[in-house]
Amino acid sequence: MKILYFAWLKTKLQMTEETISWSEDCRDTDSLVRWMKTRGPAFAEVFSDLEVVRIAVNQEYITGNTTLGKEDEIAFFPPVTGG
Amino acid sequence: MKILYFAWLKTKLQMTEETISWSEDCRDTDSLVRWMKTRGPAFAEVFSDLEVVRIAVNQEYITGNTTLGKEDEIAFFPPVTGG
Amino acid sequence: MIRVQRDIFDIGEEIEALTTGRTDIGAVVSFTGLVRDINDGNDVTGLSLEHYPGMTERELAKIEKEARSRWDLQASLIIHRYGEMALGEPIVLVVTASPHRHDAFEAAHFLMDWLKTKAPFWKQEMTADGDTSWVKERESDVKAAKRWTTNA
Amino acid sequence: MIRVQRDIFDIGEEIEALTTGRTDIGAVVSFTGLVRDINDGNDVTGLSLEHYPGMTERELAKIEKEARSRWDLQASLIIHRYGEMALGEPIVLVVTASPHRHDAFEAAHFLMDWLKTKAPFWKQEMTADGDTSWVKERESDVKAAKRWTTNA
Repeated sequence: MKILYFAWLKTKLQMTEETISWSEDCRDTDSLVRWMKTRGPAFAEVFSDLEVVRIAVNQEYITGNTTLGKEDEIAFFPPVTGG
Repeated sequence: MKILYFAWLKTKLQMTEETISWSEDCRDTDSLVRWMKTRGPAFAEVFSDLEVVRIAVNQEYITGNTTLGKEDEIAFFPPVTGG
Repeated sequence: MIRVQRDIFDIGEEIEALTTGRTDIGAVVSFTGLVRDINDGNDVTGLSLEHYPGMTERELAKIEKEARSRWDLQASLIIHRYGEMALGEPIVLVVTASPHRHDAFEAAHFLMDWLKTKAPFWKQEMTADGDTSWVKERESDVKAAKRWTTNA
Repeated sequence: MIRVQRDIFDIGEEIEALTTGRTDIGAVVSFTGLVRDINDGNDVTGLSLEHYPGMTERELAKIEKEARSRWDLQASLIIHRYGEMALGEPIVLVVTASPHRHDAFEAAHFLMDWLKTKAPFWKQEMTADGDTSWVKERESDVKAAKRWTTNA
């Protein structure tokens, strides 16, 4: 699975992109977020307030928990500020 | 007094502009319109439906009867269609 | 700023001129009205616009002033042409600049709606069969203009 | 039509290209968003825009499609830049063309409001003291976008 980070999430995690192997820990987006929080202080901080973290799976916004597969691209980013 | 006609009023009256002397007949806009109707069939027709005739005095729209003086510029025209 | 002119104008240049050298403008909205080949079901081949010199400038200035009192505008421009115009040519341009996009949008929409029912211009259409006819007032334009009075 | 690009664009040329050779368009509305020297009280000296390549294009295409289903549009264009931008430079351009001015205005306003809350772009501001900071979401933008949902 490909994970992407944008804007201040990227800055705080010092990472734009990573590839992780599928496991039960990331069978769906809720599980993935729970696992993310366990990865260290920076991750815990970034995922502490989910109000300011948007999630996209395969470049589409998701609403609610979403099942994930090996080939999926998951992106975490703050509310958008373009325009 | 200077009288101006625009758009289809101008076409029907075959006149863009005329100067008339001030008299009791044109002491105010209501009187002027009454007098206009007596000037012949073309005038009678043009002023028959006042719903489609707008009046401006000295380049300002008027609402209601307006007193007129010698130096005034009165314009008659249909609803505007620019833009 | 208002301009009443016979000559065609360049939309891009006008917008540019309004914003050039300024770094305080966040939003610019432009409206351009063009000569269409069909109006109310008639095949139009050209347009002629008559206006009331003097009163036109007064009315446009009043409308612009009203917009600037209602919205937070940093710059505004109304250009309206008169005389003969070919299909596809611009007739009117309205540009508004503001720190906020909502103000720029609302003000431009208002300017056009008021201009349509207040500025003393009259359109005469040329049709394919050689006829010319004066364009009639539209009920929808009257309603559009009223919207800005009742909301005030 | 949508375009996501690093390069600056010419507003006039873009509007021209959309209407050129057509005589069926009556109304064209454009919105341009520019880099301002002040944002939420901060002195801004420059802007950097990050985006999510792939998702950006998808979202913009969806937003454009939604606008074309809601209003009578003959043409539409969204250009959004990414990368470094200087003060006064255009960031985004939206153009809508319609036979009716109301549709052109509403659609352009809608496109901007939705784009602001849906298209995956993130602004980073450079300030005079050398700081860079990520721009925060605005409550007013969220409200502006919602307006188009509740009215639907």
